[in-house]
This record gives sequence, C-alpha cells and structure tokens, in this order.
Amino acid sequence: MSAVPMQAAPQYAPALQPTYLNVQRTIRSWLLTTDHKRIALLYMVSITFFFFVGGVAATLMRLELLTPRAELVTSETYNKLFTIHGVVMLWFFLIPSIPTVLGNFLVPLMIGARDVAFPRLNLASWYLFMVGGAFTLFSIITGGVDTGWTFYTPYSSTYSNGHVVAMAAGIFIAGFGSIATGLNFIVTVHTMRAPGLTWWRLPIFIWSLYTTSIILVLATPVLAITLALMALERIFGVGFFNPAIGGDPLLFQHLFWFYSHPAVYIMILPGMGVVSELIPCFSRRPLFGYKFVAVASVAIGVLGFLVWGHHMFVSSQSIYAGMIFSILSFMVSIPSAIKVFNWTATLYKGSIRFQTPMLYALFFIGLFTIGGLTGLFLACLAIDVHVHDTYFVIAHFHYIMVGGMVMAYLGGIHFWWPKITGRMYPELPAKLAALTVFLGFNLTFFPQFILGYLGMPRRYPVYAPEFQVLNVLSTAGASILAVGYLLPLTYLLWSLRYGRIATPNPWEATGLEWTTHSPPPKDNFETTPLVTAGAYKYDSQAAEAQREVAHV
Amino acid sequence: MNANASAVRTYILTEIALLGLLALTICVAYLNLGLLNPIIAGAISVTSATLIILNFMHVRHSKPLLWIFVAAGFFWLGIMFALALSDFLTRHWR
Amino acid sequence: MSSSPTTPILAHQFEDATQQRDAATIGMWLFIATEILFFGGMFLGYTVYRYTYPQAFAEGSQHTLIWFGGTNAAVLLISSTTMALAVHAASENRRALLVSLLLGTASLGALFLVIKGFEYAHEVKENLLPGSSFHIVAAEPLKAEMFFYIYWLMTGFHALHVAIGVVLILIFAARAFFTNAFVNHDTPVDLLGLYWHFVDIVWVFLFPLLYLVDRHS
Amino acid sequence: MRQLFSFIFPDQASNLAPSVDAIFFALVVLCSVITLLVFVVALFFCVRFRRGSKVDRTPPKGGTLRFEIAWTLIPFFVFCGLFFWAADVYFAMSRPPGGATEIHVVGKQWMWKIQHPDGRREINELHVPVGRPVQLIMTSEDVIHDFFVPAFRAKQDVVPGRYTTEWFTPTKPGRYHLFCSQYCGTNHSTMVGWVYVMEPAEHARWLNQVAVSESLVAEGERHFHSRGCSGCHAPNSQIHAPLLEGIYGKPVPLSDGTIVIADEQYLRDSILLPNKQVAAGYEPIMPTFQGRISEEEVNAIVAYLKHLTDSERSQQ
Ligand code: HEA
Ligand code: HEA
Ligand code: HEC
Ligand code: CUA
Ligand SMILES: [Cu+2]
Repeated sequence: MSAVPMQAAPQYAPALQPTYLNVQRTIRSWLLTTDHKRIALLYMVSITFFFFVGGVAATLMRLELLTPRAELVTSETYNKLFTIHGVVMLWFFLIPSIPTVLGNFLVPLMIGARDVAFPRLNLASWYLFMVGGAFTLFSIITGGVDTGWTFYTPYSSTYSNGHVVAMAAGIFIAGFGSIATGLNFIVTVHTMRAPGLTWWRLPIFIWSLYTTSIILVLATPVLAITLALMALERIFGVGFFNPAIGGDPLLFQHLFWFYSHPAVYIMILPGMGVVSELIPCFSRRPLFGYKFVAVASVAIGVLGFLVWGHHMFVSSQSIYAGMIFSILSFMVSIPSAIKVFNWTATLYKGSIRFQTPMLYALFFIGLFTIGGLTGLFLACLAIDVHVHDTYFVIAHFHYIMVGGMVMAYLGGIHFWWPKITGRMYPELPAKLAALTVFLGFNLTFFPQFILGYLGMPRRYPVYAPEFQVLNVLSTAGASILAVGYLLPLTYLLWSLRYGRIATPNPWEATGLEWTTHSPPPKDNFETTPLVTAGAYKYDSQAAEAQREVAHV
Repeated sequence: MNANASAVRTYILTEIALLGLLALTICVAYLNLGLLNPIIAGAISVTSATLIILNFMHVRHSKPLLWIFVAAGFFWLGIMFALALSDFLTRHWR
Repeated sequence: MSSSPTTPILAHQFEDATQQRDAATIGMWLFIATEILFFGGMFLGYTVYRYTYPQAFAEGSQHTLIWFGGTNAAVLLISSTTMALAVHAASENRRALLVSLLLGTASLGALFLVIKGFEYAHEVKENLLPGSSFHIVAAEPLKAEMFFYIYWLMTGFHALHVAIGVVLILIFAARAFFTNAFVNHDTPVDLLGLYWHFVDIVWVFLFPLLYLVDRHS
Repeated sequence: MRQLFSFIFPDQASNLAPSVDAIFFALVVLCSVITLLVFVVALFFCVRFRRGSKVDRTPPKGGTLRFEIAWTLIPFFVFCGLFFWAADVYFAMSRPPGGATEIHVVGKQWMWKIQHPDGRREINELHVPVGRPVQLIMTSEDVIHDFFVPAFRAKQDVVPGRYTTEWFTPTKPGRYHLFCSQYCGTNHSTMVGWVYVMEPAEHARWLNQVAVSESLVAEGERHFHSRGCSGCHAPNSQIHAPLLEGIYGKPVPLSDGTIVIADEQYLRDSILLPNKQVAAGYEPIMPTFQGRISEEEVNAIVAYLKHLTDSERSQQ
C-alpha cells in the first residue's frame, strides 16, 4: 500500500501540536483569519445557512403545489418564493458549495502548499460573499423580488415591483467574491505546487477546480455588468434593454446566459472532481483513463462557453443561431460521457467498499447520468420547443444539481470530515441518510419529467387540475428529502463531540492531504512534501491481501 | 546603463507611434471610405492596444505562460462576440 | 541599487521571491481579463445597436465633442508613458524619480477627468443626458438616445476606472515618498502600471467607437 | 391502459406533434438503453468486485486508449444524428407554409388578445378549424410572454417591440390548454386559456354566430384614414411619401443603400419606428406613432397594407 513516499507521514501526535482549529480560540481569530482551512469552515457554516433558507422556500413551494389553486400562499408570494429559492440556492449555496468549502480546504493541502497564493484576498472574498448575502436577505425580508432567478427584461427592469436592485446588488457583490476565489485558485495551482507535482500528477479534484476557476473568473464579470445594466435601467428608466428606445430584450438574455450556462458547469465540475477522488479510493483502483478525465474537465469548461443560446431556442433568436447552439450543446456532452464511462470502468477489478462517501458517489453517477441525458432532450431543438419552461426543465436541472452536485457535496463532506474536524462521522446513520436522500429525491423529481412533457409550465402556482396527482407525489418526495437533509446536519454536529477520533488517513487514501495530521496544523505540512508519483496509486490486490491478513 | 537607456527609448518610441496612430485615426475618420472606415478605425485601435500591451506592459519579455493569460480575456471576448452576433446577424435570414 | 535597506517581504505561503512575483503578475492579468469581459458586455451591446441603427449612431456621434475626446486620448496615452517610466524607475530603485513620475501620471489622469467633466457639463446643457430631459434634433431621436445612453454608460464606467486609478497612484506616490516600501520590492508598482495601461487601452477603443462614427458626413 | 397513457402523455392534436414525439420516443429508448447500460454495468462491478469477494483482480492489460476512443466517437456520431433530425423538424416548425390563416395575437399582462382576419376578436380563447394551417403573428404590449399549446407541441415567445410567429395545423377536434409559459409577473399562471379545434362546419357555424361589423382589413383601412396615414400616403398627397400599394413582400431600397424585404416586421417598424429604416429617395419626415396607437391598431393596419398587395396581385 504505502509504496509512495508521500505516505510516510509523521506519526499522529494530537497533544503535541496545535491544529488549525485550536491555535487560537477567539472569535476574532476566526473572523480575521487568513488560514484557508478556517475560511473554508466560515464558508461551510454560511452556505449551510443559505441552503436552509432556500430549502424553506422550496418546502413552502412544494406545499403550495399540493393543490391546483393558490391556497397556501398567493401567486405573488409564490413568485417571490421561487425567486428566493433560485437565487439563494444557486448563488449562495451551490456555486460556492464545493469550491469554497472543500476547495478552500483542500487545494493547498492537495498541492502541498502552506496556503493559497493570496490569503487576504481569500478572506475578502468571504466578506464579499457575506455582504452580498446580506443584501439578498435584506431584499427578501423587506418584501422580496418576483423576477425569477433569470431576471428577464423588460419585466425586471420596468414592470416588477420588488427590491430588484437590492437583490441584483447582492448577487453583484457576491460575484466579486466568486471572482476572487477563482483567481486565487488559478494562481495557486500555477505557482504553488509542491516540488515534483507536475500537471499530470495532480488529482482530478484540482483539475476540476482549476477549470471551475477559469469559468468563475471569465464568466462572472459578464453577469456583473448584465445585472448592473439591468439595475441602472430600472433606476434611470433608460437603458440597453428597453424596447421603447429600440433596445433588444434578447440582448439581456444573451449576456445573462453567457454567464449562466458556464455557471451550470461551475455547479457540476467540482462535483465531478469529488467523485473522481471517491471512486478510486473506495474501489482501490487507479482512476481509469486519468488523462482523459483531466482533459475532459478542461474541455467541459471551455466548450461550456459556447452553448448558452440553448436557453433561447424559443426566444425568437435566429433559427440558425439556434442550430449552432444546439450542435455545440451536444458536443459539450461528449466530455461528460467520457467521465461517466471512466468512473464506471474504474470499478472493474476493484475491491469495493460501500462506506457513505462511496454511496453518494454511486448515486451521483446514476443521477447525473439521468440529468445529463435529459439535457440531451433539451438540446434537441424540436423537443425543446415543447418542453422549454416546463417542469421537464425543472426536473432536468434538479437531477443534475441536487441529484448530482448536492450528492457530491455531501459525499465530499463525509469523506473529508475526519480531515476537517479530526472526528469520524457515525457510519450507520450516515448510510441511512444517504438512502433517504436518494429515495426522496427520485420521488420528488421523477414525476416532474412527466409533468413537463404533459405541458405543465414552470413558475405556476395555479395549475390545471389534471396535473395534481403527480404534484402530490412530488411533494411527498420533497418531505422525505427534507428529512434526509436534516439527518446529516444532526449527526455531523453530534460527531464533533462524540465522533471517533480520526487517524491521519482513515480511508487509506492517496493524496497529499492525507499525509498530514487530522486536523492539519496551521501551516499544513511539517516539511514541504516532495512528490514522486501521480495520483491514485491504489492497488486492489494489495488491499485484498491486507484484508485477508487482518482476518486470519 | 545601456539596457536602461534602451528601455526608455522603447517607451518614447512607442509613445510617438501611439500619438501618431491617434492622429491618423482622427484624420481617416474625416474621409469617406464607406465600409472601410470602421475597419480602419478598428485596425488602428488594435494596433495601439497591441503596442501598449507588448511594450508598456512588458508582455514582449514575459514567459509564454503569461501570454496565455493575456490572450485569454480577449479570446473569451471573441467567443462572446462571435456567438452573440451569430444571432443578431442572421435573424432576418429566412 | 547598491544600498538595500529592506529585503523584499516574503509572505509566509511562498517559497521564494520569484514565486511571489509570478503569482502577483498572473493574478493581475487575470483581474485584467475579468475587466475585459466586464467592459466586453457593454462593447457587445454597442456593436449590436450600432449594427442595427447605423444612422442614429452616426448622428449621435456628430454631437460628441471630438476635440475634447481626442485631447483626452492623447492625455491618457502620455500618462501611459509616464507610468511605464515610473515602473522602470521603481525597478531601478530611483525613489525620487518614481515619486515625480507617479505624480505626473496622476496629474494627467486628473486632467483627463477634468476635461471629461467639462465635456459632460456641456452635454448636460445640450440635453444630451438620456432620460426625461433628453432632446436631440435628429432623424431618429429615440435611437440617438440609445447612442447617448451607451456613450454615458461606457465613458462613465471608464471614468470611474480612471478615478480609482488616480487615487491608487496618489497612494502609491505617498508611500514611495514617505516610506521605502517599494525599495527592492517594485511588484506593486508594476501591477499598478498594468492596471493603468489597461484603462488606457479601454479608451483607445472607446474613442473611435464613440467619437468617430461617420465623421465625414 | 389508454387512460394511464393519457395520464402521462399529452394529446397529439397538430401536425407537429407526431414528428416531435417521434424524436422524443427515440430519445427515451436510446437514453433508457444507455442508463440501463451504465446502471447494470456499475451494479455488476459493485457486486462482483465488492471487498472480500473471491475474484481475479489482476489489473487488466493494455492501455485505455481504445476504450476512450470508442466512448468519444460513438456519442459523437449519435449526437450528430440526433442534431440533424431535431434541427430538421425545428426548421419546419419555424417556417410557416404559404396560405396559412393569419391570426394576430397580442399578449399583455395577463391576457391573450386575439384578432381573426375577419375582424372577430377573442380573449384567452382561440377557435380554429381542423386541418387548416394557422399562423399566429404575435407581439406583446409589455413584457415577454409565451404562447404555448402543449397538445400542438407549439411554443414561441411573444416579445415586445417585434413580431414573432408560430404555426400549426390542428389535426384533432377538441379543447386544448393554452398556457403562457414565459414568466411575466404576478398572474403569469392565470394567463391561460383554451384553444378550440372544430370541424370545419362547426367552425363556420361559430363564425356566423355573432356578426362582426368589419373585417380586420376594413378596420385597418379605417385606422389608415383616421390616423392620417392617407394624408401623406395617398396618390394625390402634397407630401412626398411612398405609395403603399403592393409594398408587402417587395424589396425596398433604403437610404443607407441596403435593400430589405417589406415583411410584417418592416411594416410594423415603419409605423412605430419610421426612421429605423428610411426608404431611399424620401425625407425622414414620417412621425413616429409609437405610444400613440395600440398594438391591435397596428395589427389591423398591417393586415390592411398586406391586403393592398394581395388585391393588387389578384388584379394582375
Ligand atoms: C449543474 C447544472 C447543469 C448541468 C451540468 C447541465 C448540463 C446540461 N444541460 Fe442543463 N440546465 C441547467 C443546469 C445544468 N445543465 C439549469 C439550471 C437549467 C435551467 C435554467 C433556467 O431556465 O432556469 C438548464 C437548462 C437546460 C436547457 C434549456 C432548457 C430550456 O429552458 O428550454 C438545455 C437545452 O439544451 C440544457 C441542456 C444541457 C445539456 C446538453 C447538458 C450536458 O452538459 C449534459 C451532459 C451529460 C450527459 C449527456 C450524461 C452523460 C453521458 C452519457 C452517459 C453518455 C451518453 C451517450 C450517448 C447518448 C451515446 N439545459
Ligand atoms: C442548488 C440548487 C437547487 C436546489 C438544491 C434545489 C432544491 C429543491 N428544489 Fe429547486 N430550483 C432551483 C435550484 C435548486 N433547487 C432553481 C434554480 C429553480 C428555478 C427558480 C426559478 O424559476 O427562477 C428551482 C425551482 C424549483 C421548483 C419549480 C418552481 C416553479 O417553477 O414553480 C421546484 C418545485 O418543486 C423546486 C423544488 C425543489 C425541492 C423540493 C428541492 C429540495 O431538494 C430541497 C430540499 C431541502 C430542504 C427541504 C431543506 C431542509 C429541510 C428543512 C429546512 C425542513 C424544515 C422546513 C420547514 C419547517 C418549512 N425547485
Ligand atoms: C407626415 C407624412 C406621413 C404620415 C402622416 C405617415 N407617413 Fe408613412 N411615410 C412617410 C414618408 C415620407 C415615408 C418615406 C420615408 C421613410 O421610409 O421613413 C413613409 C414611409 C412609410 C412606410 C414604408 C414604405 C416604404 O416604401 O418603405 C410605411 C409602411 C408607412 N409609411 C406607413 C404609414 C402609416 C401606416 C401611417 C399612419 C399610421 C403613415 N405611414 C403616416 C410620410 C408619412
Ligand atoms: Cu404571460 Cu406569462
Ligand atoms: Cu445551459
């Protein structure tokens, strides 16, 4: 097993050395920290909070949709709910989720650095995120916004009555936090790798985050200017998108999706990165086709910029542009296909264990495949005409984002929990929770595919009575899902105190982060590691042999 | 000292070229060249920007890696223009 | 150069000075890339509308003050040179020269803003500020309003960048004058220079696009 | 069984529906196969190579390259096929056939206003005969809406400031949902209605039920005079303005040297934004009518101007 020098970790000595958690204990030392690991925890707490804000909105929406009439809440409130849900879940939970929590924690550890390149910028990005979040919460509390997360003009710029400007400002500010994070990661990966850690030796997680960062850095400014223009138009009454002075509402959509399509890859690439760590570790096999998976990440990132117009097939954009965007959407699916097949092939001849992180990883593969394949339906021009803005789209993206990315996030949190906290989570409740989430999830969102093809439009608090049965199923699923999400919250908190003490490398994983203590000391490594081999040097035969010895 | 003088000379020469290009672009704007007008103006702007990037921003003497970062912003801007205009320019085709 | 009162400060996360310098330079260029795309959104809008309303853009452009804009272009180009020289001076640890060149650059930046201010004042007087009071004698007043909206928007964002730049340069000049922060540590000045040159490049594009549309007619 | 099917599958009531559904079913089959493949293989590996099972684990020989090539190229070709199929249908969906009944639709928060060629108006209802192609010429008075009839598999955004079109040939009599499927504000979800597809005879009866005073063309003619268009555009006018007889569908040289085809969008723009495209040889003196005349009036005038062309053609 430990043929790799990086495995020769210093012996675990909890009492001797302060960890990053207990070097300093004041609140101040947390709020002014520049340690990437502490910033990761700041983010973890913040986005968990935002997840529940978005979750409460989802719960209320699903309850409202139990009946075909707007009985629980008015249409106006419902519209605000899905706006809150979309905005908070995307910009304040999913986009920051893996990059800012696991990414901040792991990028320096995985490349053998003491910190990211710009630690103070890193802290600043958290503050930007929080200030942006404060603006958003302010706009929610003082009356809400009812534009949908897409802010289409001229509705948002002229007709809507909510606090659109405050919410746009919130997203704008948080966006600069994203840019700062992305910039930091790119520079860190380029300049701070440990000696010997060449590009082809980097874990896929790093490749994924690197690509994610490229998207963050190059797409987010376009969102910023788009929202700024929309807000200016709202404030001054004249602007780019105003049909009254010859403005073209489609220009807004182009600019918005120029950011927002690449953004969906911000939301999946880090998940793919996590899964690429989990699958090899729990099947004790090197990742199948490592280089192809790495290149596929970058390909998704770059090609992802070329397909935004597939959200505009029925918007009256040129039909020829529609065709270009359609074929490119198919092309961007190829690297995803490559990844799915490589993960599956990694299992072959493995020695597979089914701890919780692995369960999440397997669920990820399954649900991402379904979500991605339904993306192909949407990329098919003729079909999209029918299912655009119906629940089919809703189901598609929840399959990828909730079924994919949230699963990957949970899997990653469980996997690195011992490293982050120094404690093991309890295995049995964790497995139960994973199963609950999986079942609840499918019951919630599978019926929505059918609803969508039947023609139920999205953003409809009042709907035709024949859609009710499927909606009730979906709501039932959502309540199971809610339980599934509350479980990890409880037992993970429990484990902080009562969990088993973790060894430096409880999963016998490769990767530099496992060569240091759990939790790591403030400067991560006692000496700068020297890397002499690539990632994923797993050996299933050795693992089996070891098991036999243990059992004899 | 020699390297020093040559650096300063580069800056001054670049500056003279830039001011010349500025004068040129203004003059050309007053000639009616039809479709060539915007093309020439664009070409002059691109030339000036390239001069600034290479000489003032020292990219000429930088590592290849930096060239990639310099190009990235413009490359992605190009993507944005190409695909967005694929809509606006073909919208009236039937 | 022989005297080196301070050695460059190495932040704890870096192994050596080259690494630190590389990181800073790459970071700055990435930031410039984000700025390119930030302005890019507006340039795309400009392109689309100019293509759709060529007439109105030509007419609108006739109403801009070309000599103000042209002078400003020259002012910014010259300030780029002084900035480049300032960076050079910093790399040679010539503090006095660095301070005066920074001050020169800042004054040129300020001059730009003053000229721009007079231009804006003139335009407000002529009712060329889009909004309820906008008035223009043109074949397509509404489309001309779009032109002026774009004009104010883009020059406004650019002026904001210039203003930020001037403030930063003044801060740097003060630090260079009162402390020896940049002695043997010229990376910050270098980055400031990159920012300033970028601001200049934006104007290199804005000027012909806004002031020179169909000037001949 | 049938009932279950209709519970999970929408009616097919237009010519477009079968061709869209064909792609849909093909994709369902294809994707189910792939999903099953991935699931079965993954499950098989999971069970067979679970920790502790006694199987041969010697690492497989040979590189991964041939696999990678296979699963890059196979999807590539499948995707190209899918693209062409769907794009072909989409192309047909975007191009209305000649001779379709032209019905004007105006969306506004939160209702659909419909103008038939005979001048009949409806709100949130659309009555069409079975078997005849219908083309909707749509615009919006405020924000973006979307005219969506699931049973027809037809959907198109309705955008302020321009005309968009949507067409279908209803194939099955019945009553079908009409939804607004672009979010447009508070009552977006009640901006719904019904499309009635009727047997031709029944439709004729419906037409005769209420007498309409004037056709859309006649209405347009009335506006053309009352709004003062004829003051400039009449043959005997003192003002130098183009004659509009026969303009529809013809190429018009513009003052900037380009030539455009005078389609609905052009006529509409000429009325609302007259200086957007100025006809060559004329002064840009036509006043803008934006804000002074409603979308429905514009529709009527456009119909009238088009009629001028049709009648001229039939005279020849
Ligand atoms: C993480 C988020 C995420 C991801 C990764 C994706 C991935 C994809 N999406 Fe999705 N999408 C969204 C989030 C996401 N999407 C959201 C949020 C919306 C709605 C926004 C809104 O309007 O509010 C949306 C909407 C959306 C639309 C517009 C629908 C509409 O509004 O009309 C389209 C259309 O093309 C689309 C397509 C795709 C495609 C082709 C992919 C591909 O990348 C998928 C690639 C993956 C696979 C294809 C699966 C794996 C492949 C195989 C197992 C091999 C298959 C082999 C063969 C078929 C031979 N998406
Ligand atoms: C990261 C992204 C993300 C995530 C995680 C989710 C999670 C969920 N989403 Fe979300 N969704 C979006 C992104 C996301 N969604 C987006 C972008 C839209 C489009 C918005 C728009 O149209 O603008 C959307 C729209 C959307 C709709 C369509 C609304 C409409 O168009 O009318 C629906 C309807 O069912 C829905 C449901 C759910 C559910 C049930 C969950 C569940 O997974 C959530 C489960 C979590 C919890 C339930 C929280 C934990 C439990 C509790 C807090 C219990 C306590 C609660 C109470 C006591 C009240 N979502
Ligand atoms: C003050 C005179 C005037 C009035 C009133 C007027 N027009 Fe015009 N119209 C013109 C002139 C002059 C042109 C040619 C220049 C141009 O294209 O703008 C024109 C062009 C047009 C065109 C484009 C024809 C082409 O050959 O390109 C259409 C269509 C049109 N007008 C319709 C109308 C309608 C409908 C109304 C009333 C609602 C109207 N006009 C009122 C003067 C007028
Ligand atoms: Cu109209 Cu939605
Ligand atoms: Cu997309």
